[in-house]
Amino acid sequence: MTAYVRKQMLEPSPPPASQQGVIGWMRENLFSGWVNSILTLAAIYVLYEFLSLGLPWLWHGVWVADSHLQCLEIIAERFGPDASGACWAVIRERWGQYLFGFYPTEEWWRPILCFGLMLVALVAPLFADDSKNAQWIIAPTSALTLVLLGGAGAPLLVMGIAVAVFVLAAWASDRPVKLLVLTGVYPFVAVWLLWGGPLSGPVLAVGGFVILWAVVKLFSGRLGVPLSAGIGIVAAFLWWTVIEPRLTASLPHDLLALAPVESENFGGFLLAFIIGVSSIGMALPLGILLALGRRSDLFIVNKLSVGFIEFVRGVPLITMLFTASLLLQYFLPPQVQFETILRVIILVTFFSAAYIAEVIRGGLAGLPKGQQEAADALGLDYWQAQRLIILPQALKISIPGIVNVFIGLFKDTTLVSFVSLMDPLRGVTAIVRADIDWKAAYWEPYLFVAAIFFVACFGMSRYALYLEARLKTDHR
Amino acid sequence: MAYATEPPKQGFRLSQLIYDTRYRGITIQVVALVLVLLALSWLVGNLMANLEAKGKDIDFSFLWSRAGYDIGQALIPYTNDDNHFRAAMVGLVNTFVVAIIAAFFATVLGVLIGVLRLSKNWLVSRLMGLYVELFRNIPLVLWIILAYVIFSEASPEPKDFKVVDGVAKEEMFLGIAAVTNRYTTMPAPVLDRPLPEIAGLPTSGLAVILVLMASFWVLSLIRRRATRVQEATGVRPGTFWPGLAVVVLPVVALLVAMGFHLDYPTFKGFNFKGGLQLAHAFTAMVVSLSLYYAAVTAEVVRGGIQAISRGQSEAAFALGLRPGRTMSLVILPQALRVIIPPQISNYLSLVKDTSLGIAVSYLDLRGTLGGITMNQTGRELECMLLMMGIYLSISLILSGLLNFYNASVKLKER
Amino acid sequence: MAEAAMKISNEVAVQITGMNKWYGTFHVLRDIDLTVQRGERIVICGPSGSGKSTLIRCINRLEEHQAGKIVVDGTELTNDLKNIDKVRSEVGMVFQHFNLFPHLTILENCTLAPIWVRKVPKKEAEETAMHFLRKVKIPEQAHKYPGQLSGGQQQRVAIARSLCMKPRIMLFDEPTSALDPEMIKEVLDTMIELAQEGMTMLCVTHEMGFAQAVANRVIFMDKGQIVEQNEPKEFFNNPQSERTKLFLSQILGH
Amino acid sequence: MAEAAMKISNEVAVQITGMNKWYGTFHVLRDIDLTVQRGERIVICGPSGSGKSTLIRCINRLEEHQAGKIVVDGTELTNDLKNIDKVRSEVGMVFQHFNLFPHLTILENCTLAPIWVRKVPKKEAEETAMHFLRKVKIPEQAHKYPGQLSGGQQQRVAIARSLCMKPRIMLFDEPTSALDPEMIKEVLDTMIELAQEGMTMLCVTHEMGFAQAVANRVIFMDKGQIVEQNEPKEFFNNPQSERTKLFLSQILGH
Amino acid sequence: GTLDDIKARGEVNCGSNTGLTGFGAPDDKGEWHGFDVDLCKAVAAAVFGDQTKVKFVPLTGETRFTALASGEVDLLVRNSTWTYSRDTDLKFDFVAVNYYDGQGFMVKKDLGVSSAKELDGATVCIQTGTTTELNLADFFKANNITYTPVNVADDGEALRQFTAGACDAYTTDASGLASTRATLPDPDNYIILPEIISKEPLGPVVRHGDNAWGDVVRWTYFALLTAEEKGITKANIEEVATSTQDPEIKRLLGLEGDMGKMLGLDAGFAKAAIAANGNYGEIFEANIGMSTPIKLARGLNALWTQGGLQYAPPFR
Ligand SMILES: Nc1ncnc2c1ncn2[C@@H]1O[C@H](COP(=O)(O)OP(=O)(O)OP(=O)(O)O)[C@@H](O)[C@H]1O
Ligand SMILES: Nc1ncnc2c1ncn2[C@@H]1O[C@H](COP(=O)(O)OP(=O)(O)OP(=O)(O)O)[C@@H](O)[C@H]1O
Ligand SMILES: [Mg+2]
Ligand SMILES: [Mg+2]
Repeated sequence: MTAYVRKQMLEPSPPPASQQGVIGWMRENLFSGWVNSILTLAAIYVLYEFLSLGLPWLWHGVWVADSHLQCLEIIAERFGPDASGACWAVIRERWGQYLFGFYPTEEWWRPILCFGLMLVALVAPLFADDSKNAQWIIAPTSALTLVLLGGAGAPLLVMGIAVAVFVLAAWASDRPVKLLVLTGVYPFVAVWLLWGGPLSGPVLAVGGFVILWAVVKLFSGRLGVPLSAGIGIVAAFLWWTVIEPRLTASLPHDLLALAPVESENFGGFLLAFIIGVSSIGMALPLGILLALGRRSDLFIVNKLSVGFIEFVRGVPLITMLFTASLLLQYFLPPQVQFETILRVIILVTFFSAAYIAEVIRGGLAGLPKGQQEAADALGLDYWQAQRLIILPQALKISIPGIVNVFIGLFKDTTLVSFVSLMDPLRGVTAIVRADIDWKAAYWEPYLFVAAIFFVACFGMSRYALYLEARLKTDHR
Repeated sequence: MAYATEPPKQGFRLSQLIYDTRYRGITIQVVALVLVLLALSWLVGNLMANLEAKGKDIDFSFLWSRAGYDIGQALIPYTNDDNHFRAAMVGLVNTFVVAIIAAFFATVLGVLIGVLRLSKNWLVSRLMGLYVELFRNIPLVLWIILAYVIFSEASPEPKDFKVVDGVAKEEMFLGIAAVTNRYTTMPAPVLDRPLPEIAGLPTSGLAVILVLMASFWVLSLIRRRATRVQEATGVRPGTFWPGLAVVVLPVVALLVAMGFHLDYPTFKGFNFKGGLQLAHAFTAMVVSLSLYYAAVTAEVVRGGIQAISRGQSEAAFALGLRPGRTMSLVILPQALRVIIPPQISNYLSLVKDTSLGIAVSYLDLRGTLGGITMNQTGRELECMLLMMGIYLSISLILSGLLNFYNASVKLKER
Repeated sequence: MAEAAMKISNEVAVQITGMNKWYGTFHVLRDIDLTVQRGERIVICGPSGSGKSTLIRCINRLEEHQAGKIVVDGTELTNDLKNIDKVRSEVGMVFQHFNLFPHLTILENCTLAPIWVRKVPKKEAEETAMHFLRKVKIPEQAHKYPGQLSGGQQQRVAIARSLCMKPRIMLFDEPTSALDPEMIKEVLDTMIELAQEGMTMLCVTHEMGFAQAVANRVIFMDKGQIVEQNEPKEFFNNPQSERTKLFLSQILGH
Repeated sequence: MAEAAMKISNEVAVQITGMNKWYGTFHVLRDIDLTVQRGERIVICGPSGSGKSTLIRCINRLEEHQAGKIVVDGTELTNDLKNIDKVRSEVGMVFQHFNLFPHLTILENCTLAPIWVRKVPKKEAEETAMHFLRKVKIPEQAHKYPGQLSGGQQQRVAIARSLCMKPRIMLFDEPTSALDPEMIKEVLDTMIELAQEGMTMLCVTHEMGFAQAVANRVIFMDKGQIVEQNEPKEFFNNPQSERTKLFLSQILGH
Repeated sequence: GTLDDIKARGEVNCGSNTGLTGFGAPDDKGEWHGFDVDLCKAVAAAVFGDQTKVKFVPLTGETRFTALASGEVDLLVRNSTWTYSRDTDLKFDFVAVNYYDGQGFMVKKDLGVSSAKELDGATVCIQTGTTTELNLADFFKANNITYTPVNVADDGEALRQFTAGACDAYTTDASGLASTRATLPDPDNYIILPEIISKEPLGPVVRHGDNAWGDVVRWTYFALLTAEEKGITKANIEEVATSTQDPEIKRLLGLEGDMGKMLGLDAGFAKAAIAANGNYGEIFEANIGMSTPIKLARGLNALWTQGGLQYAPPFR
């Protein structure tokens, strides 16, 4: 055995030629071994087939025409009689309906502002401790919203208010938690913006929640949270059903009023977003309760939660929607009537609550048992422990899952067309095609809608992935 | 007062209902139960009042009256003289047929795509990634409608397959199948000497299934014997060819005995005659559900394989195991534990999503019981209840399976 | 260490009589009788699974006992939630795995319970918290999150967190067994300091040095029973029961 | 330990000449020349990223080399699958993270490869397995699952599993670096015993005590090259190269 | 009753077709137009004096009756056939027949078929949840020939299928066939077969048992008919109102007696209804008549005075 000492350190040398450059890359990644080579060739063939089918059609697309027939004429004229091509003119003519349904054109700025504010309002819960990304969201959102608002011809006053809100948000974004106030009032502002009417409507509606909060605050010390919450809900209900209508009646109707917009004018992606966002928003508290119920060792509470969750998850959404639109009326007193869209939102809320409950249950299960024990040992009661210790952590773990539920739900909003709402996929398309001019436009609307769905869902799922990755490394 | 020698015994106080851990749980539960019951009774009360006001009742006897409508795709004997119950059953069978076929293709495709997505081939893995993202991020209904439109808009008419002067405008696929804008035609399995039907049951099909089950039982015997031989001598006798023979031969024999042959579609007159003609609603459902759930399955498969750390296969290689054996003895048994539970949930969603057949008027359970029957009889409550009940039973059975599986494969840990 | 500094009063802090506990049919604690005077420092040791943790978890009702009586600071632990709340706010507990709240800063960890349970104004709670953080020698970490601290620091925060509730009795369940050797000392030092100030302590630990230094009494448990208890010196040098001898030979031989 | 018991024959077990390996364009192993005699026990050390793992993984072709020659036990490693199989069944390997198969019992872990690769009857395989499990001192765990064992026990099972294939050469890649201190010893004891029986071993480790006790040769690698090799005594007491000195001062100073 | 609910609510909920050109469909502004739709507007005008106080709920063949039964809509005006079982078993009231129709078949000319009886073995597109489905089954059974149904959800989809060649024949009410055919780019390539295989009296539907509301709809409709009979049009109604001497017209327009009160409406209810979109004939001509792309002749739907079946009881 020999001792050995290297005298001269070797410098790294480049790999053999066969491993370098484009050729090396291709050998490594495309043609390593005959199986891979065959796969590569097959993939190229498939790609070629798809592109040769689709590309000319896209390439021959016509953007300006008055009817589908005219489209066909233009294509025949430009590319020869046998050429086929897309007639994007239908989208150009009708994009407004795909986005907003029959929402009055001059009021488009309202949903736009609503959407911009929503993103800002979401910053606080989603990026609570990540001010850099919060700013990244707020800046482009504000800019884009303002541009769109200008494009939609929003009144100057509105532009001013929007600018003020965004500046405020940007200022607060170093500690996004500060924006939670915005998150809290957003739902009411959104309802007011979208449906219109006097400002007193949402303000008075908030009153109910304030009462609920006050009652819980007052009595929870003596009666425990569930009981005081029950009393609070009754009180709030009284407010909404008895006091609020009287107050509304006594207030002037045009106090800071926006032109009212009827629900049946809502359509397209606006409708999809309203249903998706409000259902998820309302499903969150319900889902939390269900998840806690499912983990509870109180027999009846547990079984009720499990029963509800399993029932909802076992039945197709479409039957729930049918129930919402056709049968709900049977279960309500005859004088109570509310709009299909509201009913759909309620049923979809139940639906998503069940799924969210399962996601949150996963989050709760991911917490070490010690957290609950430590809270107990410090003398926190059950609801304090849940609110201060358990849920903040469990919810954080659950956000990616919740985003995924939202994506699923957002896609499922297309099903509301089966209960006669104007969803972007079938509802609006049916209306567009009821127009004799566009009767023959089959592909373009579908592709257009598909593209928007893809962009939105893909973006959101990437966001969920990013969150998941961040949570994983987030040992801190 | 003079007798107070021992501390006063505490009687039951009302406040104990809230402050005593023993009673508090009960209090909460009773309150919850009462609230739920109140809500339920309110709903049921409203229902009764509403039904009363409308002069309706809840009555399931409509199920036994004549349906009167036709169903294009009926796999169990059905005519419009049969009752609504039978129509519902036809729908249920249609639901299952689509679900099972789609689940089969989704599984096969999904596994393939999931594995290819992990391929070292850059192009292939990118393509598969694109496929998965494309399908997952666009609503399923849209895929169903698109598939339907493609079938009916982008395919040739049947008469294009007519041979004129030795040439046809369109060629049939391998000469036996064709997609036309009316239907998809393919060879149909036909039995010349089928077994007699008993009580409306397709006995011939059942016989085939029974024989298959018996064959698989024999196969498992062969495998067990092989394992015994291997344990004794170390060498495992080949099981592939005998196994194949055992599985294939009896079924083939039975089919031959029943006079099985394929009936090929041929073009006669203006249309294809013979063979199977599948309606577009059906093919569109199968195709889109298969492709969509293939994407979902692929993600599950990829996750499952990736969850088994590279160390496992390296350890197996280091022990001298070949890649094939490594897969079957080390990776798959572990990956399956990760894959199967979410996959069962996927199957569950798939079954539920067959109800989207409404988009193309596919007459599944929702289309018959929850569609035409509901509409013709005006029994919307009853039909909805039945439909929910059926879907719920399916889902409970599947999740029962899931729990059973989870319990049986749980890894033992400290 | 000045033994004189640690004085024991005659007041009873914890009184356990005839206490029994079962997990299902498994009898974990059998006929436990134990009286702890105010100011006493008791170390509990024994083989794994002997019920040490269960015993001290019963004292603040993290576990429910099924027979016998536990009186803490004059309050009997029954099913009455008010009593339980009272006891828990009198008794601090430190766990093996610290169980700090990872989503709150150190300071927030320490002020949470005073604010929500004791209803102390935030400002005051923070002052108290800083006081105790200074005491455990990590005031400068107050605005960090638990994940940014070492194990030893985390355990000291856990102790400070308990102290902020101004407990009259402290329970420790193997406070050092999840720590790297170099960190054990910092935590033990903190505990010793606490002992010197006269805090009533029940401590499950196998750190025999600690037991010898500060304990008034060492309790040896096995199979859910108290097998032997004695002053530390006597206990270590002159164990009476066979089991104790065996146990001591094992842990000291290590 | 009896140095005499470990004899080195003149047979060559592993012969590596002019071996080079790249990851993409990154040159991990540069001109490696190494001859291992049968019965030799070689310890490989070096800073992180220096290519130690890659080197021993090349020896049983878990990684492919791109230039040079590796001959193991007379079989050259080429793309020929038969050769690779042959080499792999002669060479055992123990990983840092054990890589036991969690779905199989300890016994099944140990019999899997003998049954399927060596075609040994099950009974015989189980006897062999029990033999080696006894040797690593955990026969009583045979019917448990890996998840139920401690880290040290798992690593010993991993060693036993390799031994069941009756390899002529054993490779170890940092076998103790994922273990708690108290468990390191049990694993090292097992390895020392193995060394004493004359097994040819290549071991990547930073346990310098182990190197001094059993190694014939210590190899120091840096930047993908063998910088220095020597007998352990010489290597530790009298390192030649600057780099070695620096490295040793770091790990021994620890 | 329903009428009170409607008054309290401030608008009539009308169940309409999801989109059948000429009968009921929204335009690109979301305004609803069509033969059926105008009847609804007339009812709204009768109740509120304002034809815009109406909300249209688009309903498919499958959902329409459930929607009506559950109270979702007050009135269904969506070419629904009056049948025995719908009237009795489904518990609805068909208050009138605003369109006399019959089920027919449309085929492509090059199929070479001239009678429905030659459709043996044909594939037939059909909307689910309609009476046509049942008639079709009966017709083929009676003639001892076979067919394959292709079920579709609505008219638009049926048209797409049919033109794409997915079915040999499309069957629905003859009026629907005509309207559909009219919108095709090449209507001449399609023929409507001569057989009318059923009677399809189409009319507005309300729930059973609420006769007050039923009467409102019924007499609004009759008011439109009477107006045509008496030559009252949207254009001349004001003038007629001031100049007329005909006592029935006076009663109709609320100038005499209190007919409105008997229904629970204003005296001028009929006037408002007629003023909304004109009389029956005007509505017909404006939406589906010969001057529109749909080009339907009055046929059976002419007034009884002109050899048709439309006949309004007297306003007295
Ligand atoms: N929740 C439980 N359900 C059932 N058995 C339990 C439970 N918790 C603990 N045990 C059992 O009770 C016995 C006593 O547990 P305990 O944790 O008190 O022991 P210990 O003395 O603290 O042991 P260690 O030194 O390992 O912490 C053990 O046998 C344990 O397995
Ligand atoms: N699959 C791979 N692809 C690209 N680079 C790799 C790969 N595996 C290892 N490397 C790189 O090769 C170099 C040598 O890796 P190797 O694992 O052999 O080092 P090591 O000496 O074992 O280090 P350690 O002590 O950290 O285990 C490292 O810089 C590593 O980053
Ligand atoms: Mg313990
Ligand atoms: Mg390494």
